[in-house]
Amino acid sequence: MSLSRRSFVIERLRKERLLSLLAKGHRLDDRGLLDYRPVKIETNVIDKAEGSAKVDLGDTSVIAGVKVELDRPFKDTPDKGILIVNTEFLPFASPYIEPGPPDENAIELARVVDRGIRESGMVDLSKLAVKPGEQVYAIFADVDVLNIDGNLFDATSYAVVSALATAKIPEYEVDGDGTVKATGNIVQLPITTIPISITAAKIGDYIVFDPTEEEEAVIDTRLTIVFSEDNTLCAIQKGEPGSWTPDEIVNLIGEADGKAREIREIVKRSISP
Amino acid sequence: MSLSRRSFVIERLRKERLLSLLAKGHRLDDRGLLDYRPVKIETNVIDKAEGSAKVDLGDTSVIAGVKVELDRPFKDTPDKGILIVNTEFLPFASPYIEPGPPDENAIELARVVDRGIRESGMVDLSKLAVKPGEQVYAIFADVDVLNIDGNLFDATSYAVVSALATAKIPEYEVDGDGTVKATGNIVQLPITTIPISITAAKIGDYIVFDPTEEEEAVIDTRLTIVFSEDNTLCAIQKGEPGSWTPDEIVNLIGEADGKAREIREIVKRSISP
Amino acid sequence: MSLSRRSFVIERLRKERLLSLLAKGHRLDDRGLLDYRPVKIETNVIDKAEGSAKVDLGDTSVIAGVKVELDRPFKDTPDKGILIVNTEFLPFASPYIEPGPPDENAIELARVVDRGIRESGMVDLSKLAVKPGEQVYAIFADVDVLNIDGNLFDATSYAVVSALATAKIPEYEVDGDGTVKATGNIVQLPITTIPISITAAKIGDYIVFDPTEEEEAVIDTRLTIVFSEDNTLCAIQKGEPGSWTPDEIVNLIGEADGKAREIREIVKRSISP
Amino acid sequence: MGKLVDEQGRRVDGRGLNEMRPVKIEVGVLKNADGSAYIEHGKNKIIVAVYGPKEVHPRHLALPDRMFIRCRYHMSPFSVQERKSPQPSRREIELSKVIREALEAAIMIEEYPRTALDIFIEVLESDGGSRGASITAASVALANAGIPMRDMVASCAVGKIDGHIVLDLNDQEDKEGEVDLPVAYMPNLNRITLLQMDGKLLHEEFDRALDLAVHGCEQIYGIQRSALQDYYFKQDR
Amino acid sequence: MGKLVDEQGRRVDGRGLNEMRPVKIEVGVLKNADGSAYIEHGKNKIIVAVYGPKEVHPRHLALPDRMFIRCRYHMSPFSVQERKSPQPSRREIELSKVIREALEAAIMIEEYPRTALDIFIEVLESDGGSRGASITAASVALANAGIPMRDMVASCAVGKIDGHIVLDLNDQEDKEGEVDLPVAYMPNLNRITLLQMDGKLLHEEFDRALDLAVHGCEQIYGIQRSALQDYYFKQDR
Amino acid sequence: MGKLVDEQGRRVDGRGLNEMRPVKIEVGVLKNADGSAYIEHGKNKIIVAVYGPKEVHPRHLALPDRMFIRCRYHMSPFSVQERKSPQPSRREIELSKVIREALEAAIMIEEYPRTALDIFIEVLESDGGSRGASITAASVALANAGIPMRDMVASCAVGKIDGHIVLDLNDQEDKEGEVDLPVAYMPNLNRITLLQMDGKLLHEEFDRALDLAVHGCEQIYGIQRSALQDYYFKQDR
Repeated sequence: MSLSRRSFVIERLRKERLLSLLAKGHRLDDRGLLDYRPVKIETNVIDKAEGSAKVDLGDTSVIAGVKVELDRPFKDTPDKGILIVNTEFLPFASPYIEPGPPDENAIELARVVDRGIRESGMVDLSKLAVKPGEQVYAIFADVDVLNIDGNLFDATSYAVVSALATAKIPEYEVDGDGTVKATGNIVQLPITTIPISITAAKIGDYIVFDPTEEEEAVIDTRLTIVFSEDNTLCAIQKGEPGSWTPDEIVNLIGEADGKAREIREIVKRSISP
Repeated sequence: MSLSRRSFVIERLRKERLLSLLAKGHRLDDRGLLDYRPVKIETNVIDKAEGSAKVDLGDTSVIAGVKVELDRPFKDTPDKGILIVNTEFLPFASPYIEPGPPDENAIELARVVDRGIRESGMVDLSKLAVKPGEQVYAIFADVDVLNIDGNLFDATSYAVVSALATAKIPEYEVDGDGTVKATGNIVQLPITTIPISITAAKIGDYIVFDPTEEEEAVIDTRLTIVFSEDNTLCAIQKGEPGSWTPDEIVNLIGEADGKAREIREIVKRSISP
Repeated sequence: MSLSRRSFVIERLRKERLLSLLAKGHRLDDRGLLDYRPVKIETNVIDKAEGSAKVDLGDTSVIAGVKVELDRPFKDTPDKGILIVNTEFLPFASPYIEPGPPDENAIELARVVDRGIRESGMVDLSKLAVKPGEQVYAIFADVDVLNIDGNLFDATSYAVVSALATAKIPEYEVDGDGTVKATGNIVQLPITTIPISITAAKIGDYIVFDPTEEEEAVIDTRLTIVFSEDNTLCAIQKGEPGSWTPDEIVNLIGEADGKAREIREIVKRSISP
Repeated sequence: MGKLVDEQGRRVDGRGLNEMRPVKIEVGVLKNADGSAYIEHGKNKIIVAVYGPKEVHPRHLALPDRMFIRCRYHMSPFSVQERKSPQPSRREIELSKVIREALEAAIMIEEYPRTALDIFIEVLESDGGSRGASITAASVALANAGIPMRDMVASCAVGKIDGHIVLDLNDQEDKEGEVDLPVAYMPNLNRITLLQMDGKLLHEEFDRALDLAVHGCEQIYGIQRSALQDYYFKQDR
Repeated sequence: MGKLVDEQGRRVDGRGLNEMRPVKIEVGVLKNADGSAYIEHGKNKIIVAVYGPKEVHPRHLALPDRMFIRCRYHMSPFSVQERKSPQPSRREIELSKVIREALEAAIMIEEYPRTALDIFIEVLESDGGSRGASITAASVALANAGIPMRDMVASCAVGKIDGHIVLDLNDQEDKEGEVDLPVAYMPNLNRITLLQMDGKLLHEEFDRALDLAVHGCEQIYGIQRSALQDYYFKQDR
Repeated sequence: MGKLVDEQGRRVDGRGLNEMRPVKIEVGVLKNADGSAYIEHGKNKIIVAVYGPKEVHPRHLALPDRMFIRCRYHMSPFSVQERKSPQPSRREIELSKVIREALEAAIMIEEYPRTALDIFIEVLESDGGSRGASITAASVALANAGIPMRDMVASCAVGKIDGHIVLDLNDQEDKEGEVDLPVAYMPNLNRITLLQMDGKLLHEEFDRALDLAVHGCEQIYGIQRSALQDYYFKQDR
């Protein structure tokens, strides 16, 4: 599925209106420039998935499901489990979606969400090699984008993080004779941290957090930053044509860090048993 | 290959003409409403296939070829052979065919024909596990649709049934040390019954059997019923928009059962050695 | 990638102009009818490839890279290595290229170049079965077409021949216990001959060698002949609609043989260490 | 293979032979779609959304005398026991076709010539009878989108397990039972718009099964109506 | 590898060196196509059908000064020893191109500008020389469709086996022999429209082989003419 | 894992922490393209070619207020240690997007409404930092094609290896190091047009790294200018 383009005249009028609002410190939905929309997270929504979470970020709605299989490890990481993030824009998620395989937007989304989680070390993949070199856990985190109203990066990241953090997987052990078998126990994934993605957008000279679809249609540029719990940045992705000064970026990261701490509390509350 | 659409004005005129004929108990080709066109079956037409049959149902013409290989069984049926039906609308079969992979019509055709044969138990797949869990017969029944003049479901079903019933396959056995090898004998497939597909269509208030292409272009709805030899129905598929009352269906099945017995005699005669 | 079509009016005017030149024994670039453009070959241009060569034939420019892996042999040649030639028209090679997988032109190009090399016996594949039936060398010769100005068959053939002739591959041996391992030595491929491809085109009644893009746009027909070093022809491919008399072909092969000997000297000089 | 029906006529999940699993329908669950519905039928969890009537792209697909209806039935990778590839399978392509035909029978397609209507079905979690639940929910989503219809289409399956004709097969019954017979039905018009069967039935068994299916669809129709009433009257919009 | 030619110059199927396999052509075998032909050449069984001249879709492919010719050479899954995937292979794509070019040389493409012609070739059973048999049959199908042509195109292969130049290789000779050299030829115009070769030939051998191929094509031409005459005169239509 | 930085602050290839690999740019290397450049940055060998401004096909993709820019970043099968399939990978699709966005920021797209511009990047040999080298060369190719730009875009990466923030990672450092942080920068406008990161950095480390990247880009800019001057003035055209 891919996103097609929209009307340009309407975009231009909307941008003017938005800029005049921003000049007064307002947004179209009355939020402050650095406010997030309400974040609503429901976990364990799909019984057949080992982990799952539905995230509503305003009217943006995504659902992540985690499936776990045993598989051969990748050649270059024989002693690590496998984590694969895949996203699909469901065709009903927006009137602007075109049929077909994931386009560059869906692929970028999946890869950026994957990097934030992978680089934070959230899931300790080195603990997921059941029989190193031969059988490891392969974790598929599939995301269905249900309704698009902007800021898919953050909503998708929160959904995958929540689904992984609440997943329950079968435990395996290696027999004396080297065969892999289920112990019958159900265990949690080895989770070490809760990474939080924060996305900002620049419209004219204004910077806003958590842009809606209406805002994204007119933004100049975007920056997504993922924060780990140990005071580090673990992934960044600039998006859209448009540019940032180095100073803007340095300042923005400071602001975003604070916001990440707020959101992390919401996520943690939602995933606690 | 897929079928594209045709002229609507012509369809409407044709439907009016057809309805006035049906009111008098006639069809465009002078058949009675419940008559089939001549069924012509030739078997063993392709030397390189283990089984083959060409079926002409009026001007509808299809050819089925059966190839047999050894393969690993499906995970959930380790002690059964594999049967796969695949259909291709050859691009010359009709002026309305568009290039490309099998479309929904070709896929539905293959799946409905497959279901009728599979559910009837025609081929006893439990006898086709050469070495259960490891090596089983995989039977590919590929169908080329050569010329389209309506009622592909029945023509295709008769062709696959005839090709399977007359197929000759190499016999395999398992050695003392567990290796699978050919005995050198050529044997028949384990055939238990001859399922017969009957297709009816409703045009206005009239029900006809074995619709031609001209009739299919204007029918309201269609029903394909597959009968096994033991007085059972083994598959049904309603097709096309349009609808049936429950009573219509119950009555139709009675009529179709009689017709199936007639056609089964024709098929049996064609496949007897 | 595929080539799209060009303007017809311009083609017709160009053909008239070209024919009047040919009548005087000239071509658009001042060559004689049977002259080749300068052939420039650079080898070992890609460090990460086991062999590589960039060929410029006038403004036609291609680069071939050879990668070597161990792989299972093909079923019907268990005691031979594998050679696969693949060509890609890079999208910048011409303004007339359309995006997508290799089209019939790229596939024909790869297959004709492959046949010339394979049938000449240039690479002795029987010496490339490290462990017959189990592990053999698989040689991938990938060609990027960088800039198209006619006669891709010859340019591509020279590039693949030069890359193969200069490739250095790791040597493997089979242990006492049957495992395949690298000896640490780097060796040459077993090269037995240098096949040379010669391409002629007919425009009206004139025959030219090494046609440019401008000429190819208006030719009637084409003939590519590959010569081995032992006075044999080893591959032929007629191309384009249009036709040859048997006598034209017999005469042409005589002329082309002489030209092949000239070009072979250039290739040999370029690949000598 | 366990026994699917015990001596008391109880099924593996405790239901009687003619008893339906719990069904819950929510209307208008997606913001962007023109109409939508969410259904839980047993463990099936399915979202259906409708876009249209709208312009047809590419234009040559437009039909001069009626609406052009497209339908996609799709299963999420996590909807089944073993992860499913997101590419549409042959089964999904066939079901998209028969579901579209089952719904088209009810839609007044002649009222919107040269327009298109998209019906998107996403199975988030799959249990026995997902095609029926999809049709049931799609019919509600069409109503929510304001598409004029001759009747609602209600759908459920019947089947044969351990020799009994029963209503509404769950996953285990579907896999281990003898016959699956999904039906879609327009209750006010008394018309069947989808009928498929696989497995073996005597004629007399088929007649009973069809009758039971029609009764099941009538129950489903009641649930569809309640869901729409709750949405339009309780929410007062 | 058995010997392909014995001391008496007999080949594995009993033929002499310059002897063709039996060839049988039927005209007008498909109802829907504008023209069609069925050929059995040795064990090759091939249907060719032609649609056209007709409108070009999409329109931008139309050629202002001539007919646009498309050709598909395709092998059925059951046509070969090991089942073939229905997806077109690289070999099928190349053969579609060279066959199209071999036929286009004979078609009066300039008489139908802005139209399209489709030539569809289906190999139901494959033996050595299937491309030649396809061209032979396609030429007859084009005549059956009433497409104006400068000449018939007749085609067969020659080859080298056990050191002998021979006519019309069968499957075994093709696989185990040294050279395969398919030729297509317009007999009245004395012009070659397809020429391919793989394997090694001395110049003198090539000249002899080409000469033998031309004679083979002339025989094929006779069979094409008889088939058309039988169809048009005996059937009196 | 070997140590990537020794006691003297030397890296595996002998460079200092803030030292760039050798960079060589050639302008106008392809005849058919409207503009082109070839770059060797370390062992990266990359050709970039530009076609445009030109008509948009299909037309509905044309933008009424600006140029429509397409970008393809592609790696040759032989460009990496293990042969790469020619089909574009998910990584190549993402890089095509971020590179396009990094360049579009500099192009005066509003000057050519309803036109298209194609930027084709082919990585013939790949080392660490291929996306940066691609952007650097693409910017030169755009200049060579005469596309009006607000500024050049220069690009390189910084990273963290063995705890040190260093400039311009090579292949080994990229694979075995802790952080990769590619940056594209418009030197005259002081603006960042590409920024990606993976790996973990403290805020203070990030600030230093970004600063080092900007300095690296300024060096690259000097090389871009020299290459263009050499081409336009020394070659006198």
